[in-house]
Amino acid sequence: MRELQEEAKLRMPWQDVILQTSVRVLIPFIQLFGLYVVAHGHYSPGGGFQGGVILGAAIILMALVFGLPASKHYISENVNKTLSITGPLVYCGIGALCVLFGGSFLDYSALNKILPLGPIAWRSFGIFLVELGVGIGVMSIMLRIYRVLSSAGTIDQGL
Amino acid sequence: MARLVTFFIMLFFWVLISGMFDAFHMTVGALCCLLVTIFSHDLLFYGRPDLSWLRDIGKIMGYFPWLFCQIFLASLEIAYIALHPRMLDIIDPRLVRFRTRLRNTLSRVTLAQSITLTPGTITVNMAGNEFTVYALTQHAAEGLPGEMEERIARALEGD
Amino acid sequence: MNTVFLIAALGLLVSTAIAMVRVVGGPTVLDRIVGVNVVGAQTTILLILIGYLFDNISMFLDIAIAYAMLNFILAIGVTKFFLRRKSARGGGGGEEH
Amino acid sequence: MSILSVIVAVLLLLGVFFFIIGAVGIVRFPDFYSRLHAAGKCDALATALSLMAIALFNIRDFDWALFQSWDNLRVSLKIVLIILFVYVASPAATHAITKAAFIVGIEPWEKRKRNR
Repeated sequence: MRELQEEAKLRMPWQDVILQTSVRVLIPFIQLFGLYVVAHGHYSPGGGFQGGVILGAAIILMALVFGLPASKHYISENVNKTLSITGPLVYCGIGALCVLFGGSFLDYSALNKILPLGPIAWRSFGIFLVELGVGIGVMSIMLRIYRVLSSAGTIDQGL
Repeated sequence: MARLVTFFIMLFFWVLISGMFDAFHMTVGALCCLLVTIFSHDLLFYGRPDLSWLRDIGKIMGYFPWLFCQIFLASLEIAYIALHPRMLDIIDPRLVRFRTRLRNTLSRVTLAQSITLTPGTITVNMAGNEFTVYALTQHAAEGLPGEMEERIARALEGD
Repeated sequence: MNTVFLIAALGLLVSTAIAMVRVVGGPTVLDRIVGVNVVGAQTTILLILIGYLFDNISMFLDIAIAYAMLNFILAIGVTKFFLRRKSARGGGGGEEH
Repeated sequence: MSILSVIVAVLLLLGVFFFIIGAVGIVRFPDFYSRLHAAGKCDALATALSLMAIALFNIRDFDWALFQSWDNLRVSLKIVLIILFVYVASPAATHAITKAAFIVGIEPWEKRKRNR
């Protein structure tokens, strides 16, 4: 019993082959499900925030199982920063664009003047774009919070 | 090649979970599948860029019903133990170590997961080809690795 | 058929209540994790049954899938956190607490 | 009441029965590792049985000849996907918890300790 414990500790307790193989198969499906929740926000429960949480959770799962360096190889800090700026920017940009074209903030039917699809189609499409922005923002900021908290500020090793 | 296969698997999955076939949702779906493919194709087919997994999936489908049957029988045994008034006399927990003759990682992980799924035994550690298994009763400990290993070897390694 | 679903949902609630004993009174943190995991698995089924009772299956199914996924991630995350905290306390050397 | 309803009811109640067994197991078993036996596995089986029952019930008015009501079939396949997900994820989580307990050093209950 005792030496078995020592042996289990010695052989990289963080790197577990069983867990890694299972998670490797699961992550693409979790990501696709997160994207599905973002894309179908106006028909089913969910939307930008929930889908963003699932997308972020997929990458957090990766960071938990493969270690933080591997997840940094997957989405680097710079890309993450860019994404976390892009998300709110898309949201505010759509809103501001509506103001520019003569509507009120986030009044998507004003966008009809860019490309005449009809106000109803633009409302649906505008909600989708805004939710995309929210999703990207939530994903990257969740990932950022996890990275900072799990490594006590220095983003190198992680949990 | 791996990218193409991943894309079509993801597309199938998207059609299954989405259920909306208008042009907008299919376009979004194709874009999402492309995104997941670009990011995660090396996760799903790590180290196996050829098509050998297709044959494996077909073979492992024949293994699942047997596994499910085993799980059901063993669960009944656990139910008997859990509801027995003098439970402490029946159970006899012990650690078992054994070596497997399975060669590649995927089949070893399949064996480990099957052992964990079968009630009465849990895989504690897997280092190389050496398994450490925690068995609840003597009867469960004697049944290791036994027929399960043979079936996995037949399904995944073709011998 | 609704009656059967109702009975099954009530049975699930009973088993959730039993599993909660382990969550509340588990001697170690890992016991509580196991309890929470069991409660999560039961909640997945309960959500789908509620979906049938409310005649809105496709909506509750999405919630159930998300719940199952987050349940899995929660188990692994809490386990890793506990492992790290315990090893840091048990004589890790120069690591900060 | 067709034969399908009976099968669905039996599968569903069997699943709930195994859920209750798992819950009773994690309360009654003496140590951490044997609690995992009850928790991780009875739950996987119970989830599979209940979800199978629901998937079967969902295609009750599916017409195989005309291939109508595609939506019901899709929902059933989605439920099958949950089963597959649970069967990959649940043992992995159980294994992670077991290994963590093993490394932290929770002592297993042994028979001879009690006899001493």
